Amino acid sequence: MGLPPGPPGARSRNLSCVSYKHPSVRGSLGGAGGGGPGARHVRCPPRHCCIGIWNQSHALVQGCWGGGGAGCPSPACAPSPAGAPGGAVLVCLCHGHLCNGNASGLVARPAP
Amino acid sequence: MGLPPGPPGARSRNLSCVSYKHPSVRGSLGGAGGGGPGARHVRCPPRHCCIGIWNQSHALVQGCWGGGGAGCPSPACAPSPAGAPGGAVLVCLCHGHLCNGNASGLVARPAP
Amino acid sequence: QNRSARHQAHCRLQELTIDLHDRKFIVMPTVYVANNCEGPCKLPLSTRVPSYYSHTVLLLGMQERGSPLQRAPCCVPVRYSDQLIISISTEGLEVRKFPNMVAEECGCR
Amino acid sequence: QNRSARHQAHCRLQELTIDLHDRKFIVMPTVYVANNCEGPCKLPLSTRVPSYYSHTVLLLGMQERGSPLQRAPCCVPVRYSDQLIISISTEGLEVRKFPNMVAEECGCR
Repeated sequence: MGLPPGPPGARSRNLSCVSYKHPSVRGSLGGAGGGGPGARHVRCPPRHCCIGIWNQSHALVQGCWGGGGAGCPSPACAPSPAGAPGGAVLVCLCHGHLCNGNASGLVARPAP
Repeated sequence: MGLPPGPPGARSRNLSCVSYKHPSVRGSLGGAGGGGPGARHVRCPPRHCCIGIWNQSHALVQGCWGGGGAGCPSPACAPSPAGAPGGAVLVCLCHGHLCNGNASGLVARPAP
Repeated sequence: QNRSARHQAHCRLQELTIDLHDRKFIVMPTVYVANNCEGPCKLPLSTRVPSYYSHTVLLLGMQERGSPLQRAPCCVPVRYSDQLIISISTEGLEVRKFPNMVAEECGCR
Repeated sequence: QNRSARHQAHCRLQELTIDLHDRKFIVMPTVYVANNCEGPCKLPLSTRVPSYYSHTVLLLGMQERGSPLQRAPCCVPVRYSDQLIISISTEGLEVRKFPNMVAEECGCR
């Protein structure tokens, strides 16, 4: 059906990502990204990326991300602003091992 | 959805029809028309007619008929030819109590 | 059912019958009520069709904002029923149930 | 994906992406791959689509014999998948799964 070829890192093996959810966040990334209670790492399904979402330097959600087909070209997490302008939400997608644990340019606190 | 109004007899109550299947017939009219083994009568679902199919004077299938929406305007069974011309298959649809047991104009043998 | 009533405001089930009298191997039915889904698909779906899909709403939204679609949402059957067919051949009479023969419910997809 | 490749011989799944960058309350995805079903529905379906419905074959048959149809068979999604949406509001971040957001398989209905 002509999906664009993705980053080799995200497809050739199952990625492991840091898994975390801040108590303020409603819902979850699901089985793929949620992990068990207290899980710190998660193994992703094929063709997934690691995702990290921060509010300033404070992690909100970390896990696997498969939806959207945007791909994750970078092996490292380089967060960019998302959501309404003036907000402080930063998002990264990446395909390196546990790449969503540390965000370049901010002090990430993956779990309390 | 605009189904044409059917005969009152077929809709206001559940019809009972004669139920029979000749051993030569493959398949069956289903739960509605089949009856148990040896059943001679069957109670039809709403909006069904009685059907009788004969090969000359010899009954092939009798039971309930709901498919097709052709309706069954007549209370009595008045068989008309069906299938390839020159064949001897006669069919009736009717809405009288056990109306498919006897066909006017032929000597019906509903069960051996 | 008159013809003008078929130009309705939204996608819905309409009666469509197919005459089978000329198919001599079919004993019953002689008239097959296949039905069809007819009418336009327009927003808001929520007030018009009982169950609607997010994908359709998004396509209609794109269209409303002027993005051309290669295929616009279309009114199709979303639920079917079976049809018993009684046929005759040299091997005798056969009663057989065919699935997905009659459109029973419509939706925009 | 070039434009001319989309004029294919028969109903099939095609990639369709919707840019969500301008929907500021949506954090992820920024590009939503909704897909669409495109292309003509023609007989014989058996050689063209993996699962086809008797009702569609009958409609196409009527059309081939010259009977006008109020609605001709149309290429639509017959299987969808879900889409996770991460949104932000004054109440904070929310991750929610929406059903039937992505067309995954097409058929003529």
